[in-house]
Amino acid sequence: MEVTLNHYLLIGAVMFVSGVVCMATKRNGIAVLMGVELVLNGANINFVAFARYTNLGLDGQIVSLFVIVLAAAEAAVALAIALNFYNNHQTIDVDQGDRLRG
Amino acid sequence: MIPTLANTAANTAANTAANTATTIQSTLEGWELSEGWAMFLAAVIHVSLVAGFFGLPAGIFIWAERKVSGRIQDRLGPTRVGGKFGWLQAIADGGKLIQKEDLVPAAADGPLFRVAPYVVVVSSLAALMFLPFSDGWIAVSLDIGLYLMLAVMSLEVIGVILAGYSSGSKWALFGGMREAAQMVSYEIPMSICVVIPIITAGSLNLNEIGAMQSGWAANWILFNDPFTFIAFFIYFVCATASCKRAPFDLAEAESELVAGFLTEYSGFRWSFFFLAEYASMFAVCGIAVLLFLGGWHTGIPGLDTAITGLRDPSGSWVFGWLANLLGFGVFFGKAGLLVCVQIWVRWTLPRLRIDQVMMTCLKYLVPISCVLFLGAVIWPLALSFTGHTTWGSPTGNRAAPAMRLESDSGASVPSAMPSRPLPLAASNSNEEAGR
Amino acid sequence: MTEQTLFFIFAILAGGGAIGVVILQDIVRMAFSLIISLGSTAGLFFLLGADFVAATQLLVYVGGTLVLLIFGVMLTASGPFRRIKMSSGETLLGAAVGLLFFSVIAFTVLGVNWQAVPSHREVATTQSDQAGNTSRAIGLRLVGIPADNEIGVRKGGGSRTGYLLPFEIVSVHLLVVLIGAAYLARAKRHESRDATEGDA
Amino acid sequence: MDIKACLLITAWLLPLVGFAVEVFGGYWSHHAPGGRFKSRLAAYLSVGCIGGGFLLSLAALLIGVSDFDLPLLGTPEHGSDHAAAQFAVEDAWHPAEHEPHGGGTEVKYVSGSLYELARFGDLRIAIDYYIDSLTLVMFTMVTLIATCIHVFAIGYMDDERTEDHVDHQVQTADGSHLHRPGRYYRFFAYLSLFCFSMLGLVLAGNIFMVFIFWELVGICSYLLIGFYVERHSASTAANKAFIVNRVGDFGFIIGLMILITSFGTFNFRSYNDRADLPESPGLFQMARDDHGQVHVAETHDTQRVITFARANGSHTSIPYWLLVTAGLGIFAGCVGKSAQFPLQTWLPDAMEGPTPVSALVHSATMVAAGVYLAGRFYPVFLPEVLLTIAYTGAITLFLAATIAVVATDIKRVLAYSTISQLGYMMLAIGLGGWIAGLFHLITHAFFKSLMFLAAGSVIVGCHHEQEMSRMGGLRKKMPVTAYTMLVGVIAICGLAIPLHWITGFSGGWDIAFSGYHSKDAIIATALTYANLNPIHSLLFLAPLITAGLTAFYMFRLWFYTFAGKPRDKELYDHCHESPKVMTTPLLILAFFAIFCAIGGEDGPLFNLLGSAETHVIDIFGSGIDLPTHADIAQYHGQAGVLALLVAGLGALLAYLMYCRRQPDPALIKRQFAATHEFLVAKWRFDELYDAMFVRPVHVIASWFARFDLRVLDGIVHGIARTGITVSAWDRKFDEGVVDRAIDWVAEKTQDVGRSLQAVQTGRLRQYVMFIALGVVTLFVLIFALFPLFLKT
Repeated sequence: MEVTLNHYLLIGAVMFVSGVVCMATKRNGIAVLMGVELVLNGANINFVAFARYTNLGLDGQIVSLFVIVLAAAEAAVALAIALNFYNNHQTIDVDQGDRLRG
Repeated sequence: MIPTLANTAANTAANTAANTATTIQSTLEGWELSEGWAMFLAAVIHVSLVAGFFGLPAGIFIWAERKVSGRIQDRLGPTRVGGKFGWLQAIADGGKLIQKEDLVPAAADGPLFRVAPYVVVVSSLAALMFLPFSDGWIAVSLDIGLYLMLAVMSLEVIGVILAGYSSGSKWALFGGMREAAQMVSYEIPMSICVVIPIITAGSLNLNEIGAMQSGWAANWILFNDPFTFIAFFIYFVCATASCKRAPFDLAEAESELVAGFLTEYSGFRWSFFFLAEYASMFAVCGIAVLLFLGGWHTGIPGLDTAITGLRDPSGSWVFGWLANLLGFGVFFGKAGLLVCVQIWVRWTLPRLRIDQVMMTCLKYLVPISCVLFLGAVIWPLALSFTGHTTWGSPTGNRAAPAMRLESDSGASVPSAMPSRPLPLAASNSNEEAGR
Repeated sequence: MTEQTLFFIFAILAGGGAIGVVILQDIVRMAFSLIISLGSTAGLFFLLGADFVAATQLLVYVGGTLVLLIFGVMLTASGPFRRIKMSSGETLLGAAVGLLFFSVIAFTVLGVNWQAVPSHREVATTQSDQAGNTSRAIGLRLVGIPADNEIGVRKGGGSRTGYLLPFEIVSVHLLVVLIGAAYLARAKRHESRDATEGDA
Repeated sequence: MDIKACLLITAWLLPLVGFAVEVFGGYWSHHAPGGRFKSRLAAYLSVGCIGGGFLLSLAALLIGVSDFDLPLLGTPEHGSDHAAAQFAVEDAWHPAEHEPHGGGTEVKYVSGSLYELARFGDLRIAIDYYIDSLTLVMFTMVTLIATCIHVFAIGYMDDERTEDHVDHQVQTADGSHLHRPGRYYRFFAYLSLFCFSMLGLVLAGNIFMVFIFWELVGICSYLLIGFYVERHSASTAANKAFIVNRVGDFGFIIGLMILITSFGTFNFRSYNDRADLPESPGLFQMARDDHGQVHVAETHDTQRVITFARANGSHTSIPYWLLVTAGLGIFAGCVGKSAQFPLQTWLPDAMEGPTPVSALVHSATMVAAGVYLAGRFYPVFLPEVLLTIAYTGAITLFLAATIAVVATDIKRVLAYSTISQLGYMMLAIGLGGWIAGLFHLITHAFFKSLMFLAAGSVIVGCHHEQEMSRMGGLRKKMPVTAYTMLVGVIAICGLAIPLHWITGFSGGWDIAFSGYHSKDAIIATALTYANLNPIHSLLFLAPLITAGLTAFYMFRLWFYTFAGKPRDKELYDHCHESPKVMTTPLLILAFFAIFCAIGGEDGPLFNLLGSAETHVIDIFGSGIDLPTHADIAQYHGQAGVLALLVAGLGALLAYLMYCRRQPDPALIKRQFAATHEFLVAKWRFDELYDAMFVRPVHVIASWFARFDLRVLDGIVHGIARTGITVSAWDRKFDEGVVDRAIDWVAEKTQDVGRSLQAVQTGRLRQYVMFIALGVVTLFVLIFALFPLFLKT
C-alpha cells in the first residue's frame, strides 16, 4: 500500500480534532493549552505534507517553521497567563474564571 | 574546485555522509540480501555499534570518576576489581545494580515512573547517532546533524522531569522542577555558543566541521578569533550545567534533596540515569571537540597526512578502517580529557545555590554569549576591511564545501547563489587552490 | 515497504498520543501522551523529507515548549487539582462533536482528487531534496533565492521575495513575548514582600 | 571678500554678540561671586566687544589707506601751494582738485553683498556693505568714542551694580524713594546694541539696510533715553524722541519709495567685491554720471526730467520734481535724527538718559547718523534740496545757540550746543562743503563726547546735581575733569593761535585744536557761497554770529562750573574727583579733541574724507552756484580771521560777565526779561507744537473715543446679546431633541445588551464547543443543504 497524501491529512485531522475536543472538554487550563498545541501540530502536518505531495515546495516547510516558533511564543504567554490565573484563583480550573460573565 | 587532500576527504566524507550506512547496506546487499533486509541489518549493526560507543565511554568514565575523585580526596579509589587499578569496577557496579530489586513506591505514578529512565537513556543514546567519531564514522550523517543532536539531547530533560514528578516524593519533585528550570535556561547560551563555530565554519554538518580543522592546531576553530576562543569556555560551562554536573547538580543535590529526582530509584533504573549522564557528558565533550578542538585531527599536519594517507582507495579497506580507528583514538582522547576536566571540577568546586545557578545563566552567560555571537559575525567583516581574510595564515582548510545542488538543467542554478557562506571561507579556499 | 512500516508506526503513535491526550484524565499522563504524539509527528516530518522542520519540532516543541508546559503542570497541579473530573454528559458531547468534526474533515480530504495536483516528489530535482537535506534550501528560500524544484514549476508565478520580513517580525514578536511572559509570570503572591524571584 | 570688509563686518558684529550674550545671559550675572554686588562681567564683555571692534576698524583703516592709495599728508608741493594760496588767492591751493570739473575722478570704494535676504523680481534685498574712506573713518571714530564711553560707563553706572538700587528722583505713592534691582547688565546690553546699529548704518551698502539700522538706532535711543523708566520725565522724553523721529522717518520712507520705484535698486553703487553678482549701477551712479553731472532734459510737454541709464543699458527718466521730493524726504529723516529745525525739540529732553548715553547719542551715533546719511546721499540731492538743507542748518544753529545762552542745566547747555553744531554740519553740506561738514562731524564727535563725559564726571562728583547755578569753583576739586573740559570748550569755540597769520611764517601750522580747523572750513565755505550768491548772504551771517555765541555760552558753562567761588558750600564740600576709570577716557578723548584734525586742511583726516567726496556739479539754470575748492581757498583766510575774532569776542564777553561780573549777568537778565523768558522757553516751540499738533490730536482722539464707546461698542454688544439669545434657543433644542434621541439609542442598546448577556457564560469550553459546532454546521449547510437548494 502506497502512503499517500490522504494518510498524512487524516493523521493531521485526527490530531486537529483531538486538540479541539481537548479544548472543548478539559477543565484544566494547561490541558486546554495542550489542545491548542495539538491543533497547531495537526495543521503543521498538513503543511509539510502538502509541501511534499504538491507543488507547494519549501514554502510549506517554512510556514510550518513559523508555526512552530509562534506556537512556542504562544505557549510561553499562555503559560504565564495560566500561572497568573492560578495565582489569582488558587485553581487552574478554567470554569472558575467566569468573573466577566454576563 | 576543492583540490587539497584534506578537503577531498571532507568532501567524500560529507558526500557519503548518509553513506557510512550506504556502505554497510551495500555491502550487505552484495551478499545477495533483499534491500529491506539489508537496510534492517545495517540499522541493527549501527545501533549496536552506537550502543557500544554508548556503553564503553560510560564505563570508562565511571571508573575514571572513581579514581580521580579518590586521588583528589587523597584516597586510592578502586584497586581490586579487574587488576591493580580496578579496571573492571564499572562492570562490577553494573552487575551489582542489575541484581537489585526493582522498587516502585506506592505513591508513585507507576507507568511514568517506569518509563522515565528509558526516555533519558534513549535520548542520550540517540544523540550519539549524529556524532562522528572519526572521519566518516557516523551513524546518521545529515546536513543538520548538530542541530538534530542538540534537539535529541534536549529531550533528556523530559525524562528527568517525569522521573521527578512521578516518584510521588517532594524531594524528587523539587529536583525535577530545578532540572526543568535549569535546562530550559542553559539551553539558550549553549545553543548560541554552538552557533558561533557554525558561523565560522558555514556548516551544520559535524563531519564537515571536523574535517575543516585539519592542519596545525592553530587552525582549530578555537583559535580562529577571540570570540570563538571565549565561546569554547562558555560552551563548556553550559555543557557542564546541562549534564547536571557539579557545581550545577542542583537536581540531585544530596545535601538538600537527599538525591533529587533519583531519590526513589534503585537498581537497574537508577543505573540507567547514570549511564545516560556519563554518555551525555561524553556527547557534549565530543561536540566541543568537533566544534572547537579540531575533531579527530592531531593538530600536527604530518601526522594527520600520514593517517589520512592510509585511506588510499587503491589500498585495502583494512587500512581505511585503521585510519578511522586512529582518528577515533585522537577524538576519544580529546573528549576524555574534557570529561576528566568535568570530573576534576566536580570534586573540587562546591555546589552553587539554585538562585546562583539561574543568575549565572541569565545575567552572565546569556549576555556574554550574545556579545560573542555578535562579535563572531562582525569579525570576518572587520577583517575584510583590513585586507586580510584570516588572522594569520591557516595551514588547513576551514572552508565549507560548496553547495551540492546538482540540477538536471544546469542553468537553473542561479548564479547569485553563494557558493560559500562566508568571505573567510571563500578566499581561504582560493588560497588553498593557489598552493 | 520500510516507509510504510515507519509511517504506520509513527502515525499510530501520533494519532494515539493525540487521542490519549483527550482520553486520559491525569494531567501529567496527558503531557506524556502529548510528548509521544509530538515526537512521532517529528518522525512523520522526517518521512516527509522535512528534516529541518523535524529537528526544529524536536528542539523547540518537544524540548522547549513541552518542558515549559510540564513545568506549568508541576507548578499548578498540586494535590486536588491534579485531576479535574468532567461530567459524563460533557464527555459524551465532546465525543460526539469530535466525531462529527472528524467526519467533516475526513469527508473533505477524501472528496478531493489529489492526484490531479503535481507532486513534489515527481518534480523534485535535486539530490539533497530527495535525500531530505533541506536545511540549505530552506535557508536560501528564506532570503528569497529559490533553490528547489519550484524553479521549473512555478516559473514566473508567485513571489520571490523570501521570508525575511516575516522572519524579522517573528523575531521581534519573540522578544515581546519574552518580556511579556516575564512580566506576567513575575511573583506577585506576596505583595508585601519584594517580588524578585522569578518562576521560570 | 575684501580684507577690509572682513574686518569691518567682524567689528560690526562683535557688539551684537556682546548684546546677545548679555541679554540672554545677563540675568545670571546676579549670582556672580561677590554676593551683594553684581559682577562687572557684562561691562567687561561690552568693552571687550567694542574695543575689539575699534582695533579691527583701525586695522581696516590702515589697510584702506594703503589699498585706496589715500593721501594722508599733503605732498611738499601741495604744502607750498597751500602757503601760496594764502597770499596768491588766484591760484588753486590744490591742483588735483581742478580736475573734477573737467575729467572727474573715480570714487574708490569696496562694495559687496554678505547675505541675500529676499529677491522680488529684479529687486534684491540683501545685507550689503559699502566701504570707502568715509566708512573707514566713521567706523574708527565711532568705535573709538564708543570704547571710551563704555569705559567711562563702567564707573558711571557702578551704583546700578546692586540688587537694591534707590532712585532718589522717583517718589513712590507712600512718599519714599523707589527701590528697584540694578540694571547694570541691561545698560551695557543696550549700549552694545546701539553700537551695533550705528556701525551697521555706517557699513550699509543699500538704502534698505540703512533704513533698518536707522530704525534700530532709533529704538536703541528710545531704550537708553528711557533707561530710568520709572522717572516720568525719562519715559516721556523717550516717547518724545521716538515720536518726533517718526515724523522725520515718514519723510524718509517716502523718499525711499520714490528712489526704489524710480531707480529700481537699493544699492549705493555697483558691487565690485562680488564676482558672482551682476554689476548693475547703483543709485549714486544713476543719479549723476561719472563727472558728477545730472542730465536734465525737457520732454515734449515741457516737463523737466532727469535721464539716466539703468542696469540693462536702457535710458529712462524721472521727473525733476520727483527727485527733489525724494531728496527732501530723505533729508526729513536726517532732520528728525539730527534734531534739526523744526524737529529739534526732542534732543534736550533726551538728556534724561544716563550721561554716557547722552555722550554717545550726541557725538558718535544717533545725531551723527543724520549728518552721515545726508552726506552719504549727497549725490542724490538736487540744488533745491541742498538749499533747503542749508537754510535748515542755518536756522537751527542760530536757534539752538540762543537757547544755550540762557540754559543753566549743564547737560542742556551741551545738548543745545550739539544741535547748533549739527546745524553747522548741515549748513556745510547744503552749501556744497561736503568735506567741511563731515570734517566737523568727526571733530565734533571727539570734543562733544569729551565734554559730555566731563559733564558726567561733574554730575557724578556732585552727586547727581546738574544745575550749574549750584556749582562753581570745582576746578580745585576735580582738576582733570576741569582741564579736559577746557580743552573741549576751546575746541568747540574754535579758538587758536594762528601762527602763520601772526608771524607770516609760511608753511607753519596753526596752534589750534580740532574744532578750529573744521569750523574754519565751514565758515570759509559759507563766505564763498555768500559771495557767489549774494542773495543768500544770510547763510554766512548766521554761522558767523553763532560762532561768537558758541564761544560765549561754552565759556559761560566752564566759568560757571569750574571757576569762581563755590555757590553751594555743601555741594562743594561733598564734591570729589571721579575715579580713574572715568578720567582715563577723558584724557584719551582730550588727546583726540586736540590732535585729530592736526594739520587742518592739509592734515590726514581732511585728506581721507576728501578722497570719498563725490563730485557734484551745479545744474545749469538752477540759479545757484556751488563753491568749488578753489573758490573756497580764495576766501579761506578772510573767513578764518572773522571767525577767530568773533569767537574771541564771545569768549571775552563770557569772561567779563561770569568772572568779573562786569556787566552783571543778573542785571542783563532783568533788563531783557521778556527775551530771556522767551529763550528759556526754547522759543516756545514746545508750546507751539502742543497747540498745533498735540491738542488737536487729543480733541480728535476724544471724538473717536466717544464714537468707539457709543457706536462700535453698541454694535458689538448687540451682536453678543443676539448670540446669547440664539444660544438659549439652541440649548432648548439640544436638550429636548438631540439629547433625548441619544438617550433613547443608549437605552435600547443597554436593553439589547442585557438580554444578550445570558449567552456570555464565561465558560471557555463552551465557547470552543460553539466554534466546533458552528464549523460543522456551516459545513453541513454549504456542502449538504446548499446543493439541495441549488437543485430546487
